Amino acid sequence: MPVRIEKNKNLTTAFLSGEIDHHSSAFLREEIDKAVNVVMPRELCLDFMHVSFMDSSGIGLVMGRYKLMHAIGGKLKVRGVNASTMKVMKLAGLDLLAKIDCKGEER
Amino acid sequence: MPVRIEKNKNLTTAFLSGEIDHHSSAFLREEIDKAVNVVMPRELCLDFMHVSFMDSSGIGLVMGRYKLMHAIGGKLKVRGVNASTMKVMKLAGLDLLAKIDCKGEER
Amino acid sequence: MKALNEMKLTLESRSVNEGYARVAVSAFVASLDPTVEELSDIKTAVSEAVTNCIVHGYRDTMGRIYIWVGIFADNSVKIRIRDRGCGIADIRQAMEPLYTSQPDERAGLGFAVMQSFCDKLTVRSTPGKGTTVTLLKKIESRSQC
Amino acid sequence: MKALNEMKLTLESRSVNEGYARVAVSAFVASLDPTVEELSDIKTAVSEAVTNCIVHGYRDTMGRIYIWVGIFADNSVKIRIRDRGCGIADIRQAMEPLYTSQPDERAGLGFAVMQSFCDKLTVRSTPGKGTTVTLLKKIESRSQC
Ligand SMILES: Nc1ncnc2c1ncn2[C@@H]1O[C@H](COP(=O)(O)OP(=O)(O)O)[C@@H](O)[C@H]1O
Ligand SMILES: Nc1ncnc2c1ncn2[C@@H]1O[C@H](COP(=O)(O)OP(=O)(O)O)[C@@H](O)[C@H]1O
Repeated sequence: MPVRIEKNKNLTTAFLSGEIDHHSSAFLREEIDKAVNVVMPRELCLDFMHVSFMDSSGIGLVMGRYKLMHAIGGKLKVRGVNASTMKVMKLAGLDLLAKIDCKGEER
Repeated sequence: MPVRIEKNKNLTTAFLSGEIDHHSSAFLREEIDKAVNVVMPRELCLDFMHVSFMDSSGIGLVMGRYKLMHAIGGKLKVRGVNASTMKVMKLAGLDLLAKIDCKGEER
Repeated sequence: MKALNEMKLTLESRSVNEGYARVAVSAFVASLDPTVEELSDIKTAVSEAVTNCIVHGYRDTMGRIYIWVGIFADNSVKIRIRDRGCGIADIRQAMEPLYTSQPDERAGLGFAVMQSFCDKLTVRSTPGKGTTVTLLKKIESRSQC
Repeated sequence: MKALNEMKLTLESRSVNEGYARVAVSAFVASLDPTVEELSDIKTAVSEAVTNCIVHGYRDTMGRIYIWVGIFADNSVKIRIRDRGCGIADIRQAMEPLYTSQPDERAGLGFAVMQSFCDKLTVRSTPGKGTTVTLLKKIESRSQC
């Protein structure tokens, strides 16, 4: 479960890939928070384009990043979410917290 | 494990696909023999292009078709065999019985 | 009703096995020819149940996770996931959406996901003895369509 | 040597489970990052051993197949496949290439394939009690290259 992070003051993007579960999410959380704490971006984007699976462990990941961005006065965006991951996010009401773009919606 | 058979007096070709094991080979044997007994072709070609797996059950399949073609005075050709299937065929000495073309070799 | 086919799988409570459990169960269920969505529902529910054995049931200890899968003639799958861990004292509370005993790490939505992604969820638990989660999912037979 | 990770799988002796056993074992071994060839060797050897339980061990009866897989720190995999079927009276003869007790259907190459596709093959059997086949395969760690 690798992650590539494009750091930028205006918009920092974390390109997630593979499967997000309890096993992989601790590492992701750490990597993203490290980057955010250094850059302090105005907006953080979590890119799910190459995420093939996510269970409720991923909810904690998104929720935690929402709180972190809120704490530093920034915004969170989620994009490239596939149908099954969207189902999990909706169940958690994440669509009420952050802007979520589904796969195919974004250019 | 479906099979499509192109029936022709000169050359009858069985396009195998999927995984060849004990579970799937009985059906394949039946279908091919039915066609051969009707057409009585001069040559039978077993096309492995879309076979992803084969164990020693497949050896029986090829060997049996070799004997059948021999009995009706025809020839057997095997083509489109991938590396791992070739390994199994070589272990059985099938390359000494029939002409075997590997994947990529044939046009 | 007797299962048409069944399997039993025992895994250790290592987090690396969460992904394996998903693959092993969904590959077994594949013979019912489920849709992509049905298969992904099953993977997600299994992932929640197995993760709970590791994260809650055995917590900082190592134990075994017992998985049983049965496929039935009415095109349904029954999946039983069992641990011999700490157990749950108050099942009703545990199953409430957003309730979690580990608020720093977990969202408290595992049971909610299992419930909404399956047709039936049963939880049995004895404190100190362990927990058994049973998931039932009907597969819409595509050949019937 | 203790396994880094291990799993136990019990299947019924239905031929449809031959394919499932291959998937279940190879997905478990995938954590060692084997090459495509190594993985396909393992699949083939497992397929032979499981097929033998079904075709020979249980023949026209139904029984259970017990699979154990262990992954070791030296990057090797041990796979044990066991049935409680009829057993083998003469193991030496059974292991000879081209020997088969069912010449109409089988090629007599199952053990030969297991032997040449794995690094070690052990067969233990008691007539009337069952047969245990143990396969050992070393995985060349690609990270060491
Ligand atoms: N297998 C288990 N063993 C012990 N406790 C469990 C088990 N599964 C669930 N629980 C308890 O139920 C609570 C709710 O579980 P769940 O809805 O999956 O949320 P989460 O896993 O995010 O905490 C857990 O926080 C835990 O206290
Ligand atoms: N699990 C088993 N139980 C009983 N007999 C077995 C078992 N495995 C192998 N045998 C015996 O050993 C013989 C050789 O096996 P093998 O080399 O796999 O060839 P094949 O399966 O093609 O017959 C079989 O024909 C059978 O008589």
